[in-house]
Amino acid sequence: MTTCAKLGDKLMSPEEAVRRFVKDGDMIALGGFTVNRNPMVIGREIIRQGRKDLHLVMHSQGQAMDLMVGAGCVARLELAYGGTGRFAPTGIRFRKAVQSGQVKVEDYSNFHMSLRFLAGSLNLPYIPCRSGFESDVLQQWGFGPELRGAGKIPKDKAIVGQNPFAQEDDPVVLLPALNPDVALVHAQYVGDDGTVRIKGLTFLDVEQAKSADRVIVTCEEIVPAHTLREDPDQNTLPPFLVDAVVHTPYGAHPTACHYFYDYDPRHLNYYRSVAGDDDGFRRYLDEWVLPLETQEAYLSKIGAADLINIRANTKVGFAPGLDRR
Amino acid sequence: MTTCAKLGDKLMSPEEAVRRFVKDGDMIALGGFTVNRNPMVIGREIIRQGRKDLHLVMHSQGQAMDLMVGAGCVARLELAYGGTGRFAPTGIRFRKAVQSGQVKVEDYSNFHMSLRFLAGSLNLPYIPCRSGFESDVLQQWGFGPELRGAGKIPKDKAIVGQNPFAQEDDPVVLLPALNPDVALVHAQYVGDDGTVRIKGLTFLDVEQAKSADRVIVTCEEIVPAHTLREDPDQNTLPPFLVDAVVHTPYGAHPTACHYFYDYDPRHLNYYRSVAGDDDGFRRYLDEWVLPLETQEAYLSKIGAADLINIRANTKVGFAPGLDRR
Amino acid sequence: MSTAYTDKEIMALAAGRLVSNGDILFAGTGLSMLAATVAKRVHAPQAVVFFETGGIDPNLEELPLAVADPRVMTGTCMNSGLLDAFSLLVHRRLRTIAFLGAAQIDPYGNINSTCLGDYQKPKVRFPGCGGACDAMSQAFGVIIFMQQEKKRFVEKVDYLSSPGWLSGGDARAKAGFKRGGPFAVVTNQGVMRFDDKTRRMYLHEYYPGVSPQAIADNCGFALDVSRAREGQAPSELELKILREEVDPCRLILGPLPA
Amino acid sequence: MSTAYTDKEIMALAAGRLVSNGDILFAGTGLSMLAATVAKRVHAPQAVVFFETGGIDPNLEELPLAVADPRVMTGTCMNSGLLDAFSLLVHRRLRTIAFLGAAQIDPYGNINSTCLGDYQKPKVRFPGCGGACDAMSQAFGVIIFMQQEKKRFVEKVDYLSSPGWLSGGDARAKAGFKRGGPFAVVTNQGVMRFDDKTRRMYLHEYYPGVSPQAIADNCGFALDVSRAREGQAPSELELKILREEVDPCRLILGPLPA
Repeated sequence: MTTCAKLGDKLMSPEEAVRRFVKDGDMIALGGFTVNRNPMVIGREIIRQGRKDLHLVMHSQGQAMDLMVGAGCVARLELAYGGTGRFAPTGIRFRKAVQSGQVKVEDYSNFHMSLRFLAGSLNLPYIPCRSGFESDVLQQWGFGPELRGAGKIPKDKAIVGQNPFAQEDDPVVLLPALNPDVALVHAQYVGDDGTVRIKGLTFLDVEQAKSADRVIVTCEEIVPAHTLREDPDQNTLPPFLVDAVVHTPYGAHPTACHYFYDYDPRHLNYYRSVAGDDDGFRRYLDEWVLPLETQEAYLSKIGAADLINIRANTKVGFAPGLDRR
Repeated sequence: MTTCAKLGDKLMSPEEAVRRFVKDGDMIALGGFTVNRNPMVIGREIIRQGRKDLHLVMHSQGQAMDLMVGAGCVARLELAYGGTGRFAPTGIRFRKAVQSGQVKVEDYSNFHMSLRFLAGSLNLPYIPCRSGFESDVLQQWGFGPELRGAGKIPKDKAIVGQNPFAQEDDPVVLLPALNPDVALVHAQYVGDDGTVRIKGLTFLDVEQAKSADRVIVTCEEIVPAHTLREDPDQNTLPPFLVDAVVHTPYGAHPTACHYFYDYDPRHLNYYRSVAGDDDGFRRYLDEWVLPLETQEAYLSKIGAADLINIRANTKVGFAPGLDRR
Repeated sequence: MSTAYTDKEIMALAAGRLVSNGDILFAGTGLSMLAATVAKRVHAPQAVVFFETGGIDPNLEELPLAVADPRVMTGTCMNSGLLDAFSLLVHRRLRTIAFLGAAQIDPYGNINSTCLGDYQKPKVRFPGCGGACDAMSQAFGVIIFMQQEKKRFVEKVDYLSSPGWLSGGDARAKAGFKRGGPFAVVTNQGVMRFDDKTRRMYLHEYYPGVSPQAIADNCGFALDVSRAREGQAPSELELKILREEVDPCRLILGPLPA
Repeated sequence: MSTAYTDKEIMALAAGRLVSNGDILFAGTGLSMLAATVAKRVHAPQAVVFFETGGIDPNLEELPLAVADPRVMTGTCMNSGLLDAFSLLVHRRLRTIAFLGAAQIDPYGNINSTCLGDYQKPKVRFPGCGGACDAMSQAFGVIIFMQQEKKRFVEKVDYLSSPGWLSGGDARAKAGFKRGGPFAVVTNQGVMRFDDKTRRMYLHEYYPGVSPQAIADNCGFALDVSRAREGQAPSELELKILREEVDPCRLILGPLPA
């Protein structure tokens, strides 16, 4: 573990980050997208610490969401898409949990969720748009009246109103802002002052972090701040928005982290092969999550061959020629 | 003039860009901010071509706005701030034009204008916020009923409404989106495929460009596209949003362009010393704008000594030790 | 005689042919990625592919398996994020064409990618609408991929994830949409379009060797086949580019034809 | 005895003293830049300065003359844009303190930076509210710089650019504001604060050698001076840092004291 005077007590282990900043019942924004930059280390730690009744909010999430849902940490989700593309077009445990009624889901579109986080990040109470008129996304509400209007869940999922600036009929969809309790972000770099730099697509991580009450950032590397400040155009979040910095190489595995490693097709295929079965999934947790209390232990179990196999080519950012079948 | 096959007929002179893309009466979004990256070349060309009745929209603009207002090209402005900081805390010709009634002004705040362009860039019809309740910014309307509700001017400047998601009284300020006819952007780099890269602060140039019907980009350098595509995280606009690319070194002079040159205190002070007087301003136009039909001619008149004096240090991006009194 | 080809191959190519040079293509995973890429390489070199994750115009030397695949971030003209991607999708001045897939479709092109059965207690849950609802709402136009099956072409979708022409006629404009809507449905047997007036789906084209009646039989609602014509088989060039350049590892195309 | 100092020097220092370590400072041009910078160098090293243009925590080795000066873009932890800057200003969890100037102020801290006379046909036009309206609306707290003059401290501002405590009492909360408001007015003669209940301005501190009555005489409305105490003169260290490190060229400070 690197020690960084300027980071001070913001630098911590996954165990400390979850213990201090994630509570039962919290609304948690998951960064990344399907097979990329999932906050896997914090996700697994949340499972190990047995957090319950979580409310996940995201646009399109895959592996971290599926694992936490499968482990029974999650009671509610708001999302647009749950899956990992070709590896699991519908999240495996997500599907089972929804079908069995184990979780409540509120569906939105990706633009809807992006706008809701944007609104939260700018302290706008809500935001209008023109996506989804007369769709079931607006008309079917997954959260019943027992949930709506309490805590961070607004009384309405969405409202169809009128553009007050129009001189004729002009319907608009109004969406409530999101201000989650915690945002989880996995980044390539954090400076030893807390500055965050994400390389490749940022997805919606910036807006998610800004909209949240607390932010936990896991990262591949902690680097001298001056190396990030030499080109501040490329930085993503300022230090004072970050509550916890956790140094976790391969912290998004088995999802990808641009310029560091590709997604791990072998592990994702393995997960798909076992996770559909309740016992299989339980064995996955028993083997890959519960006993591996440190990222070092997790990576040792993954093994050097696998880690080298997915290592990113430093010029193109992924692993060219990786066997992805 | 560089020739670039992939840019094709998008690459053009300032004369052609204004002739083809700026019409009398157009609503024009000015990029940059007070003393930085003002679209000066296009501004001067608009004056030379005698465009009239323009409607300028911006957050905080300085030199380009002041020059166009002074030259009589502008009938209406929507803005939050008009000036160049210490060089002219209130824009010199802007002040005179407002006081004499030569232009109509609609005042907003910087956050208001930023949100209005943001809404335009995301095709949202309007956007709510919480800035300015009971201020004259909302209550005093500069555009009278003869202007409102026609063309791109909405019937209301702003509307105070209620957050429909709140369970108690929760006022919100609703602001109409902006979708100008043209956005003017000055950038450091354009790739020979049309990709735009702005270095340093981007201000609101991206949202302004995305919200506009047409986009004119002037740039310091046209560079091989592959050099920009090697680090696409740093790029600012994709080629297909750009209608005209104009290669104009020192194109923001006398305002600054990060990593290329600082603002020019000598020229800005000179401008202040002459522009307050109607004859003085007319002489400024006669000397610095009307006869100098090319950027080459303009730069020759500025002179090498001045250009070298303000040249940016390549590591810090401005001219350290520049005499800025 | 023509070369043998698979369902997926002809679907990718049939959809690709609908692209015009200069279109701005919003591609999802799977077939849509193939269609966009092959169109760009065959006849629409100025078309630009972008992904809702924010990758714009990647070189696509290797095929992405998800819209968040790192392969959509390399050689791009710009790496951004979801809001930037959606700002392009919904841009008033761009001809954005989206490729989408779905589990169910109705006669007016409304699609379901959310669930079968009741939403509150679904028999089968799918991933959700993702950006499809936004593409159907605000893109310039949409091309939908479907398997030609009765259970997928239904009178009424179990859940309307992404609005097409709604109840037909001018229902879409009345609902508040300013443009767009689906203009083609590409299946493993043919290509459907929507009547300009009623906005109801009709068979526009059947692939060589497929009968219009077979398609109607694989459709859960009455399908007008009176305007149908036979489409062209994939050319050797198209197949060559698809197989050798776009998906040489057959990650999405799957097995070669028998 | 203490060193001589100018009005601008004591204003910058008096405002700087109001900063707490760790505050996130929203600085404009001129005095506010000096106040933020000197606070950071004297007693609040963990304070962070940012600008509405998007420059966050620049090294400020040279003094910026405008918020868009390239000097706010160097050595920053992040270069962004207006929307990012405002996302910080209005952030619910950050203690953002803004420094503002104005042409007029009323007893409840409402300020005018737009015009004198009628808005439709102003006698004097100023630049406009810029980001001041947003800072007054949504920052955690605001510090205002004013020249102590009757024509500037007025019963009613000609144009209310940026809302302070409005008509006082709970008017601000009733109008819809969730937090913030001005908490100090720093002039060339002293520092005013606002009553916790009525929200009316009162004299909190007069600089050494200034009489409370002189301040009341330079105020266009009745100013409560009953709670005033004498403030501390600038220390030698403060003046040294301000003069030698913050603005050695006296670009904003202007001439040294006679």
